[in-house]
Amino acid sequence: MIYLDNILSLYYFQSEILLCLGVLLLLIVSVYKNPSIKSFYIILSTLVLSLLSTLYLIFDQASLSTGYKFLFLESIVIDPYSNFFKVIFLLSVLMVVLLTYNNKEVKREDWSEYYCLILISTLGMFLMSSSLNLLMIYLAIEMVSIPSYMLAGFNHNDKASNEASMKYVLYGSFASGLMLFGMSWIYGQAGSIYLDDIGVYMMNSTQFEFTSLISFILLFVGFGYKISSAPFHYWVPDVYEGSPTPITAFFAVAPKVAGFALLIRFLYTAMAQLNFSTYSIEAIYVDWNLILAVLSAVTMTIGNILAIRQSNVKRVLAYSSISHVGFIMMGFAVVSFTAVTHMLFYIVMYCFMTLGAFAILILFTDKYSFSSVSDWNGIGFIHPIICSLMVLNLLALAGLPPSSGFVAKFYIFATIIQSKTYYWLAVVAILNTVIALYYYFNIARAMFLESPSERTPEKVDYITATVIAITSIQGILFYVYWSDLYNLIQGLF
Amino acid sequence: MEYILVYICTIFLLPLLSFLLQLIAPRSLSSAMAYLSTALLCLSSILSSICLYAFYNDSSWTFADWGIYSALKLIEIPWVTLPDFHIGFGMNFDKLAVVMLLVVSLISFLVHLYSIDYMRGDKRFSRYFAYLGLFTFSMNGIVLSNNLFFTFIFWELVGFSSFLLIGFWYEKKSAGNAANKAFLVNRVGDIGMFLGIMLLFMSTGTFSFNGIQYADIDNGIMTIAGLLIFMGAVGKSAQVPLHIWLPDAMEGPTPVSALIHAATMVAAGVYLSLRIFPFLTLEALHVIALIGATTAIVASFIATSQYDIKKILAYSTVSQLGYMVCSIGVGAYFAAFFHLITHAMFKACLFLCSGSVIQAMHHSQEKLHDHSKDPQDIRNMGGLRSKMPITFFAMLISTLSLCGVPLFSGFLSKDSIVAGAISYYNSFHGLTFIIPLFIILSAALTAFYMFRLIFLVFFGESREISIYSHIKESSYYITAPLILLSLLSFAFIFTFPSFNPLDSHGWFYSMLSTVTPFQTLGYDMYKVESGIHHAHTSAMIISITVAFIGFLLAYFKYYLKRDILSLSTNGIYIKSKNLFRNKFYIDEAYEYFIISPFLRLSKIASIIDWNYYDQRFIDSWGWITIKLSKISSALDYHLLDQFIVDGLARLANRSGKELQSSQNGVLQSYLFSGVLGLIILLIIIQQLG
Amino acid sequence: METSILSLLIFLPLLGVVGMFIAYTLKQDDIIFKYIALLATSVQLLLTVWLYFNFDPSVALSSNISINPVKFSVQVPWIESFNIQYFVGIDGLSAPLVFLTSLLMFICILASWNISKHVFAYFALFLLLDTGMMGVFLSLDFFLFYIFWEVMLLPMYFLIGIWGGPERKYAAIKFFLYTLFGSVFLLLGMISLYYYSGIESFNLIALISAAPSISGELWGFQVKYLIWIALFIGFAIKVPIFPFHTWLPLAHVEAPTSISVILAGVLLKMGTYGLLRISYPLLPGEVVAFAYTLAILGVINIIWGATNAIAQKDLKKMVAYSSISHMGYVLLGMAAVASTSAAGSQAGMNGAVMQMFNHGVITAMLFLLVGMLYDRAHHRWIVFPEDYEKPELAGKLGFGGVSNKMPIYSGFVMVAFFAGLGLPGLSGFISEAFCFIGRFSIFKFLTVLGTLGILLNAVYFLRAYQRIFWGEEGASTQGLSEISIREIVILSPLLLLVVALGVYPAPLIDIIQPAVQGIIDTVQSAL
Amino acid sequence: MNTLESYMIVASAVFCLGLYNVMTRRNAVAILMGIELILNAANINFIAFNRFNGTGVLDGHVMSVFIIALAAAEAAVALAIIINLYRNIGSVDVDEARSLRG
Repeated sequence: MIYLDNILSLYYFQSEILLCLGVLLLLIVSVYKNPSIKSFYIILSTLVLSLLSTLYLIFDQASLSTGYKFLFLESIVIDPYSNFFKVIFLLSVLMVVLLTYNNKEVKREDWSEYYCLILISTLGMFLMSSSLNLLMIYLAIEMVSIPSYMLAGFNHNDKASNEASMKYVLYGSFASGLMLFGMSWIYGQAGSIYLDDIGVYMMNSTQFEFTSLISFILLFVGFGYKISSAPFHYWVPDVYEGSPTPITAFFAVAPKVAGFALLIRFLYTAMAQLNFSTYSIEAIYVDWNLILAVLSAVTMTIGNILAIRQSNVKRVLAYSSISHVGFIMMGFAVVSFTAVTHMLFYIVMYCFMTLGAFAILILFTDKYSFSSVSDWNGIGFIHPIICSLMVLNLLALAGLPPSSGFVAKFYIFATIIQSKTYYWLAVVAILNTVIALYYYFNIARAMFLESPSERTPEKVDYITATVIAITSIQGILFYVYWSDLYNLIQGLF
Repeated sequence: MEYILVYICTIFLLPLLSFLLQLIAPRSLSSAMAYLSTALLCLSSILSSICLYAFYNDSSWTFADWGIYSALKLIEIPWVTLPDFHIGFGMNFDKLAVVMLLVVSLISFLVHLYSIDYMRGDKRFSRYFAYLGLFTFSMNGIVLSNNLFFTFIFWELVGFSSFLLIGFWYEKKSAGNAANKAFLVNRVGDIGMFLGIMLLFMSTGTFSFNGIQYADIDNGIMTIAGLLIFMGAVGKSAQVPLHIWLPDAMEGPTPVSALIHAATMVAAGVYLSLRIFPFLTLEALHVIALIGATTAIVASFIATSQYDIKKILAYSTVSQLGYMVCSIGVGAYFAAFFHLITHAMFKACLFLCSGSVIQAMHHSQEKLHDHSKDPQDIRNMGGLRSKMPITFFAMLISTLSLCGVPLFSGFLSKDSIVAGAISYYNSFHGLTFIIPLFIILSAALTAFYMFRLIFLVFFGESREISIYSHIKESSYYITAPLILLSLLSFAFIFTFPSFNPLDSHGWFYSMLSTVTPFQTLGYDMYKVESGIHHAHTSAMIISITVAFIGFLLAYFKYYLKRDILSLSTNGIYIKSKNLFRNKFYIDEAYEYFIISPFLRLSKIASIIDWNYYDQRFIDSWGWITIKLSKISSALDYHLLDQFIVDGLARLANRSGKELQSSQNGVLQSYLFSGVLGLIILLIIIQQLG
Repeated sequence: METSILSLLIFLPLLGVVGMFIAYTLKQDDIIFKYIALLATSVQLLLTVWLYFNFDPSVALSSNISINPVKFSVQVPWIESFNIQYFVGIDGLSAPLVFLTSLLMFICILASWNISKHVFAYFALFLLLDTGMMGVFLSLDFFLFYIFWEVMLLPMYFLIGIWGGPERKYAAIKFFLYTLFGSVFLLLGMISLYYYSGIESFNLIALISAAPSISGELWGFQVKYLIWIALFIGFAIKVPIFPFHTWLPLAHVEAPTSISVILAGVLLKMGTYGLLRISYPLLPGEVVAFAYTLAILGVINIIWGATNAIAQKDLKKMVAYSSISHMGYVLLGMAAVASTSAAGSQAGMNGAVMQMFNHGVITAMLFLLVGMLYDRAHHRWIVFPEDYEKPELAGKLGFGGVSNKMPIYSGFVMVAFFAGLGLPGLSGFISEAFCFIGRFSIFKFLTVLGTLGILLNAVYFLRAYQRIFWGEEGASTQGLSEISIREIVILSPLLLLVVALGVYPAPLIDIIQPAVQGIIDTVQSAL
Repeated sequence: MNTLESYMIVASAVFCLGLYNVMTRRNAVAILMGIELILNAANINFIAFNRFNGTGVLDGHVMSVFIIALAAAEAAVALAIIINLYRNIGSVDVDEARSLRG
């Protein structure tokens, strides 16, 4: 364990600093006459640079004895876990940025501030993945949320977008308020805002305390709203539908993942006692695994059942993202390192397949202004290759071979069954898989089985095509061979 | 004597050869092919007579010291070989088989010959001969097979070829129906037979006749198994209650009826019973005797009131088969087999005669271009004696033989059966008197309806002058078999060198007796035999007298046209006549009680399966679950796993609607339900934690 | 060759797909796709024939032998972290089905030669399907097995959904959901085996020895029993066993001819194959405990399938129900494994495996024939209903007297029908008889019930034959023309198989017997 | 009178008021104010806990300072959005804004 003071910390804080620089540059650029292309290149280079620096840090750490750096008086940790998430954030944000290049929903003249906001929330996610005390957690969450509110309402004059942002901001700040109240109580009991102190306090608190339960629940409201788990998922569909599609893609992936990063860290440091020498869990406080098991069942079921009745594809994907959150949360039912590994694996796959689906959705929304499923009729034989890739992504989302989604689901099921408890959760989950298939394949049906409506095939630009290719091909890639990725994730802690 | 072996295989395979040749032959060669297969069958019948001769000459009445016989027994082609389960096709070449073989190939040959002319000009000429070949082949298979499994296989094949031949003129709907009926009714019997075979196999571990015969099995099982296998015989030999298919089977060409439905295939049932006779128990034999006797009497009653010439012969066949079965039942084993052979000859002859008559009628109608009259209805005939003498004499001879008139083959076999029945009564007394009663009564009836036929067809003056005028004798292809077969219906063919073939010195009896174990499960054959000896004279007298009575009745009623005792006005007489004409309403009963209910059932089943089970059932479950899900939304998902996919989908869809209302776009309600969820969560955890 | 042939068998169709894709990008003419597909399948067929001659049936994979057991088998680690292997092998149980698959694929490619709609997609999906089926029959690693098992769903969905009949969309999604519902249970069972068996491996051979030692309870049941149930549901839906059968008639009727052929000929067999390959050796105790239920289900399948078939007006639907009924025989035979008499169990099990093969051939023939009739008459009503959706055909009469118009065709149909109703001398009989004999040795009464099926099968086949091929010529018969040379070429190998195996089944039995014996020994060790 | 309990009671009271406000008011700005109340309840708690059973460290105070700052930021964004909403639908009643649903 290496504790660093503020100055020394800056070295390990370099990727975040790069992001900050990017933000500043973008702000500066925004005063120029037409900043669009410039700002695009700026954010691109910023992301790439900070990705490089993160990778550099990873390998640098690997050379050092231990992977843990505690920066800024233990409020932030730089460890393989957080670095891993940072890479995910950067990659997915990169994808989103590339997707917006040829997209008309976000006007070119607004690019500078748009990218600015995205960068800020990326920075927030970085902090979410690596913060160690309640203050930092709160700051990080807000840092992600506030730009998201603005992004949701990015098209000022679009009613839907505006309404979405209104709902988002009110719901979000309400949730964070509740979370803060919970935090205050936890602080009151533990007398400290540091997660490990809280953990220690929890360990010593002998009898089951209702207050600590309440405060945990209140705290969970904040996290739950970020990862959009039931019963705090209500904002998701409206916001996703309202906001511009690339931003929806962004919401669907990055903040959720950040939320999970934070939740996992919080639960495993403050709410459970680990033993890193034997890689085992000593104790769990306030039975959060049970709570989350119930919540995951509810979440995935609500998400799936509601998705069936949707006609708007964006909404379908929104609900499907909710149900996927439910699936990921299955991992919380079992408290073990394998469980975490499998959750992270699922999260990675989820990012890729959701991005893939959204990429294609963005493409078609842009070219043919699709909204409802019936618009997709017969598109399959106009863009055969892209639509086959879409089918691949749908398979992945439904969790069937041949796709990476199946592997992810397989691991989650494996987690449950390995624990030899919570079989009911497994049963609920498999039934949900069946339901899910139905609405995913509504889209496939529309694409290939319905009679084609006459359309003039549009040209697909190269950037979008590349993104689609990258995000979709992994569906096969990680299906054929995923061993190394698995080992990498296993090595994180 | 090794050549015997070669001969047997040749006899066995020649019909198959003819079948294959006919299949591949081009249409242009069809007539030549017909001659060819006739020649093949001729060859095989010659060979089989040589085999028979070899047996006959064999001084020691058994082949025990005769290497070739055991050699033949040893031939077994392995067919299916599992570690503990083995089936092979072996030949059971004993005297029973060789005699049967001769009968089959001889009659088959004659029918081939006959058909060349009879079927000339039919558009499926070569197909017809192919089917005949297939039939003969599988019949030989039944005769030769040494185990029950292969017997069953050929059994089914025989049924199949008979199906093909009955439905040969399938443009007629009636033909198609008859074919299906025959196949299905036979299937019913075959199921029983198959079950019996399985039962025997499970209790003895073998399929072969010898193996089963010498295995010691519990009497009860043996009875059941025996009766089950006999069910097969009931099906094939058209015994009550499965006799319904045989009269309809007359839809096929007449030579086919002669070959399959009079001489050989229907006799296969009897042959099978003879084969399994050694291990039939006493109880089984009682049942068999009863069934046989009932069949004999019922069929002959029906025959008295039919007008279709072939139907009459068909019912007489049924009743004669009843005779044979009954005589097996009463233990007169050899009598049964003997009657099988004699019956094969004269009944084939009768059918071929009827065929020649029908053809004559048909041709004359052709000339007149009027097809209003049914050429098979005896009411349209009459006085044909002078027009077609050969046919008449052949028919007369075989009729006499059928009625059991002395000097004709029928006399020997029939009266030995009667004797057997009587001796059976003597040994068991009590209710068993109905067996001889039925037998004798049906003997009288036989004489009656046969002479009714003769008088109506050949005597008196014709009722259809126009048709009558164009009638003429058939060609030699047709008459030659008639002559030969009628010769074979004379007694002396069977009786040289020693007079009565049925006493223990008669060649026939001794020939068979060597292959029959005298000590069967049920019977002491010595007892039966001696009983027959004693009953012999009385049986002779009785059968002759009853036959004569029957003849007299027919003579008065149909030749002199006298209304004896003014019967025709008698109410009971009329009623019973209707009953007989409608065949005791058996077909109707089947139709009413079994077939139509089942078809209705199957319709209902299909509706249940699709409209209800697949579509409704699921709906209802979906509906129920919506109600449940309203009660508690979080915890009833376990129920889902009882559901079928549709149900899942519908359910999901419905509850989607329910939940959708919560997503009503009002922010307040979102916040509120968030907090509500929080509280619910707390409560749940309070319960669980 | 020795080591690569199985992988070649599996991935050859994929190569074909790749080739097609290249041709597609080169904007080639449609015909080229057909030829590529034909090439791939014919090479595959040749390979299987080669396999048949160089194949040593004496080793049974099921018997408890070393991990790398037989000729041709390949075992390489795939995902070390989860101990998943690429493990393929062939034994007497899978060999006939592999042969059947490649033969039927070849035939179906020929049969679907006049496809004109989206040719590339059709044949590509078809070959993908081929890969899936081959994989299922050849893989000896449960994970691998499951993956191939699921891979088949997708092509099937599109093949039914795009090229199917009027109800095709409903049929496709129904088939998909139904089978998925089954296979998720399969997934649960698979993972449970992995963890409960204690060896943390999917290797089926290794599991044979490990799985029986599974202990533990869940919801008051033996875990082993629950695993069996889960696997059973998964396989039962494919077979399909009675309560799960309703997807079959719909899918078969809506699917295009060659798809129905594959569905009925191969896919149904995968259910029973899965039971024999996985459930039987791994959970012998449960098999014995479950045998009676299996027998009952078998009888229900036979009777229910046949009873429904009798009522059908649509010939294809009738054939579909008939295959439900025929799969019942397989279940009968499989139930006989618990029989105490050695002869009985052997007869039953061998009969079951034979029936899998024979029914594959026969039903393929039936569906092909129905398809040919449909191509000519554009309907396939046995009895023509008044309420027929096509108005221009309404009121018209149905078939009748077809055998005058198409003698060769009706000859084929007669053979197929009589093979279907189990006529001796044709392949159907011997396997059905064996199933009965085997089952009779243990469940007397149920067998007596089951024999009713012999009669019922005869009833609907004969009725259909009489109505369509006999009698006076119906209105629909007028336009019919005799089948072409191509169609005869398609049919004759199947006909040959039916007759040859009916007359002398030994070649088939000698292959399957040792493998089946292995299974029997494993299961009966739990008796 | 100067005990932790009293402060906690006050905080809880404020929290409940805020909650009630958020639940009941239709006016977006009012809802925002309710949220502010909740945040302030949290602030009170932090200060009180820090004062009574805190160690020497001023975590609670720091926390509350940050909360105040962020609340301001959040309010700014929220108000901007609400104004925009008013410009679009001519009202700040959240029930008016229900075009996204289902």
